Amino acid sequence: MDDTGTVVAFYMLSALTIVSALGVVVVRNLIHAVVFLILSFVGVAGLYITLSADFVAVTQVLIYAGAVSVLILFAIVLTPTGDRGNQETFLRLPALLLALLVAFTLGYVAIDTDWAISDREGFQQTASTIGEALLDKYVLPFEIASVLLLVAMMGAIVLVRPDSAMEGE
Amino acid sequence: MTVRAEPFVVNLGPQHPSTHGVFRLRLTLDGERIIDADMVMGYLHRSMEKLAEERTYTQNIPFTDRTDYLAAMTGNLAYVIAVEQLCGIEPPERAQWLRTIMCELQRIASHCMAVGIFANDCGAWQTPVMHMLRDREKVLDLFEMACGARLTLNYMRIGGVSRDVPPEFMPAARKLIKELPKKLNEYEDLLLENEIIVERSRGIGVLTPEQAMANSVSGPMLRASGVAWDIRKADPYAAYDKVDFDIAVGVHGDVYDRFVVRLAEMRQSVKILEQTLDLIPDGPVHAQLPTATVQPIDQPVAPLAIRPPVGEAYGRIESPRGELGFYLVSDGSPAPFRFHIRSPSYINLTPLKLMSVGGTVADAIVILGSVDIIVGEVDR
Amino acid sequence: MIRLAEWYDFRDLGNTVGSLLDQIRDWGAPDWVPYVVSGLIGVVAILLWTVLSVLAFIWIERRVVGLMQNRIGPNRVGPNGLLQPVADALKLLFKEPITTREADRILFWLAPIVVFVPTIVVFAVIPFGERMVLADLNVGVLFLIAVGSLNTIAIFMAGWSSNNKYALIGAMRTIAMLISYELIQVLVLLAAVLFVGSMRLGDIVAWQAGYGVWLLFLQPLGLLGYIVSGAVEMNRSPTDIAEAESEIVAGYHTEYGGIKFGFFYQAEYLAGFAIAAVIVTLYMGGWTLWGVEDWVPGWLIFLAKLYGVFFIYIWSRGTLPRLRIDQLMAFAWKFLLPLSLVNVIIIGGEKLLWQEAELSSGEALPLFAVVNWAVAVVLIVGWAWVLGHQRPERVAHRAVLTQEVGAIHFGEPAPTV
Amino acid sequence: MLSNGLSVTKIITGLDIAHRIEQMFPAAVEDALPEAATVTPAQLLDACSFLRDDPELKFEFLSSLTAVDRLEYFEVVYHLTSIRLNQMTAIKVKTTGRENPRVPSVTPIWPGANLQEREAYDLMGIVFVGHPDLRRVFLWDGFDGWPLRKDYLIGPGGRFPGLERFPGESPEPLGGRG
Repeated sequence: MDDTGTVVAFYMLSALTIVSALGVVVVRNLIHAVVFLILSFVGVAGLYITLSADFVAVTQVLIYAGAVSVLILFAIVLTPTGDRGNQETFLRLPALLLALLVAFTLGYVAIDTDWAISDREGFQQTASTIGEALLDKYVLPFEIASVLLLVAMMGAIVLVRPDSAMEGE
Repeated sequence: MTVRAEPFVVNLGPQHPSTHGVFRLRLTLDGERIIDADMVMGYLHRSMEKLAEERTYTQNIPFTDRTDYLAAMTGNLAYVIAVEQLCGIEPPERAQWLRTIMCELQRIASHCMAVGIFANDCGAWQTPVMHMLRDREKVLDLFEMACGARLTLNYMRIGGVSRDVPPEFMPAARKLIKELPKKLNEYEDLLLENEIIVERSRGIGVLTPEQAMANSVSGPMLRASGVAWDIRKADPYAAYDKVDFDIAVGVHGDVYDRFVVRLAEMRQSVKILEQTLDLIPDGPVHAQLPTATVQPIDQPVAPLAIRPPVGEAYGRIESPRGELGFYLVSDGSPAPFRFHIRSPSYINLTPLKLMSVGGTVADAIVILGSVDIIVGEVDR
Repeated sequence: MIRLAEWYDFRDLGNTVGSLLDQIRDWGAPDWVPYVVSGLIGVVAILLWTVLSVLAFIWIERRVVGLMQNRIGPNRVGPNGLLQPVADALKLLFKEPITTREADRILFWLAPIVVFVPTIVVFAVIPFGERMVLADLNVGVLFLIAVGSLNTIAIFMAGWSSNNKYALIGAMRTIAMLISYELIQVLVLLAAVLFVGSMRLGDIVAWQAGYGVWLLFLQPLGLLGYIVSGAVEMNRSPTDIAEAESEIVAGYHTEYGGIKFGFFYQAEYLAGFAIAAVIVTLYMGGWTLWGVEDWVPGWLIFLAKLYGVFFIYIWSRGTLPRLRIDQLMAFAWKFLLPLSLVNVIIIGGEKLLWQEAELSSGEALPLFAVVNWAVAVVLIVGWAWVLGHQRPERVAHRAVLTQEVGAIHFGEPAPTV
Repeated sequence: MLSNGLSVTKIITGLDIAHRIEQMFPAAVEDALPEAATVTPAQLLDACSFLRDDPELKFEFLSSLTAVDRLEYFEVVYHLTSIRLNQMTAIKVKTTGRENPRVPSVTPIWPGANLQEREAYDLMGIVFVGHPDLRRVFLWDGFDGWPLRKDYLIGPGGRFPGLERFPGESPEPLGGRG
């Protein structure tokens, strides 16, 4: 039963993810595109669940569907020309080519690789395992990523800071 | 580089929960900041000034109920005072005291609404206004006793008041003013120190005294800006020269002070009422009118048919909203040649743009609430 | 500590359902049948409960607020107006579902449905009783936050698709608010999870029952942060900024009518119940009550606590005015955020102390409770003072009384209250 | 001063105020009656600044501004109050004829005239030169006519609207416009 359920769920979620990802590219209305993007994120979260990665799945929903997409919405609404939607651009063909190239590469790698099946048990507590990995084994990359994000945040603040505030202080 | 949102225009009104009627405010916004405010009025314009030119002086009294419909007594009084100035009529003593009583009751009722609705505009979900309506109802009960109506009272007459109050009026009024201070304490406890109201209204919509005077702002708004100007004190009419009361004045000129001044004025009104109920003399309530010039053929002398001499008069009183003035020009005919209402609601709106630009939408609502407009009086 | 009980042990309805499932297994049904049946029972039970509770609380709220506002409230439909919510629901059902011409039709129709889903999904992880939980996830607490964040999207969809300026302002306000307060929520829940050591809601309840102490006594700052951010999330005064009636008419659902509005309305109540349920579970011991749950059904205890917490929100709605959006954001970023951070640090330190110093729970927990309450009081008062709470220009005052006509008192010190 | 020490507003009559204005601007006063002094439109702004700024007058508060249709001409009436000195006066300005009445705007002196002048323009059709935002205020843009003028919607037989005598009163004129 378990296998069938997982397989059915996998195909449904994959279909959802791929269709909504296509929707992001195809639809003209930017807001609709973001809604599709959110749907695609949720689909990916579902895929994580089928992999028993519950922590990652919930984090995916929290960070991507709940926060990142909201920031995108914010950006669209606050941009004066935000309501113009997806326009035709001359970059259409190069983008298509690039996308096909990436898809081909990924597909080739996926098919060509000899995937090993792990024989160890699934994690009972994924959260604590991830936490230990991040703060123990991979603490340096983790810290570097945090510093990078901090720098990016400060850069953004400096960029959007009104000129008057700089003069005033 | 400054990030700016696209300026966009929001219409507050004419149908909007907190424009106090059919008033429309066009706000140009940058995000939530107001960069321009434009008032659009006239949705309730009933052309009263033109209508009044077609009616006799007495027939015009009901119009004055329907300008400021939350303070009909003061509207009546301002008009009859202007006509009395025009004709040189002196109302009898008891009528003067009754006018004082009625005006102060009306002030309490009107300020109840003003403060309650202001709290509503701050977002207090109906609770303060419901409590205040309870006390306003009691005042309206008194009015019903005195003249049979609750809202459009039509109580004042040229040369006095329409009739004396019934004997049960005075005990009822005494009972009311005895319990009012307790209610006022309650309101002050609920609202005055309310952290959110203080935060929402302090430093918002500030008018300096110079700005307030230059913009012809009057009433609690002018007093909130620190100017001790109250026509009851400065130019006493009715019996205000015989009672003791203080002018309540704010010191910051912001929305909070307007609200504080209104609460303090309710207390002063109670103080005035306590004195008037003790001091009111007996006697007639209506002066004999100079009806000699009026001789309708085939009819007995109509006592209220007034034909004032040629001339003009500007009668003004302190209505709950400010200086309510009536400018009348008579050409000797039974109808006013020109009937102009100097309505405080309308003129207090003059500095609205000055006050609200730079604030947020939420501020604009609170500022509009603090002006305490009655659209019937704005549009007339 | 799972009680093996008979099906008629209604102290935990999970027993009844469990017996039923065993019965099904005995009939020889395949494995997935009891699995699906238990899911269906849970879903139906939750839906039924939420709908009934919402209907009841519409009536209760209106009557209670009526009492607070010294008026009667609905009293015409049915005895004491009890059927008023039913009448309201029927009215909403029969109303024409108007879609404005310039609206984005798809999103406009989708939004009420989308707003409904996350609010009701929250209840899947809430333990109503020991065995009465639909899906006791490992990451329950995180799930709560994640699902709560999806609300934002639905509200934005509603506001944007209405093509109405009030709705758009309301949507923008909602997003700005929710993003800020989600942070607070994460931090205060982090402190709770850190101390208990599990993200599973059942474990948190069991922890509180095991030590006989509610987290409310140990983490007052966390409770404060969660109550406030909960109020923000459920859009009730003093934080009903997104649908501020006196400013932007009804915010994001200005253009909605009929049953579409009904969905928003119900979702709002459900969000309220969800917040109350989380507060009860995390901070007030869930379905346990120091042994009383052995005699009284735990789910009744849970519901009583939940309604009690929800009553606080009704009360605040009937009492408080509304904050301005920038003030609410300042409250989040300048006040609650530093406090929650300090809270996390203190709680972390205490957890460490407890483990390293090998204190017994009888020694550690009372000590932590006293320390945390003292710290909370000091921090709240002190931080408010630092932020200028008592600055003269922010203190309430009274009017100056004068007899002198024409004098100008602007800028004088005013008599304080 | 009243007997109990209360003040009353001192009314500065039109004659007095005319005298004061004439001392400063000899040609400014057209006419003076006890009710109000009539100022020439050309020197209205000078006279008003003087009234506002003079330390003995200090009329910084424009109580009321309105227009009256006097059939041959229009007049604009300004009621002024001095809050600090508690006194009051009135001045007027006459337009020449009924066609295209123009009066300088006093908004630079009293910003409070803004809405009141708009109202007078809206209902009486008086153009206030120099007003920052002279638009219709109560009536909609494009409204035909100026409704408070006496000749707006003249009745049959050239009758002006208005009540000339009481109903049933003798038809002989008793004064007034009849």
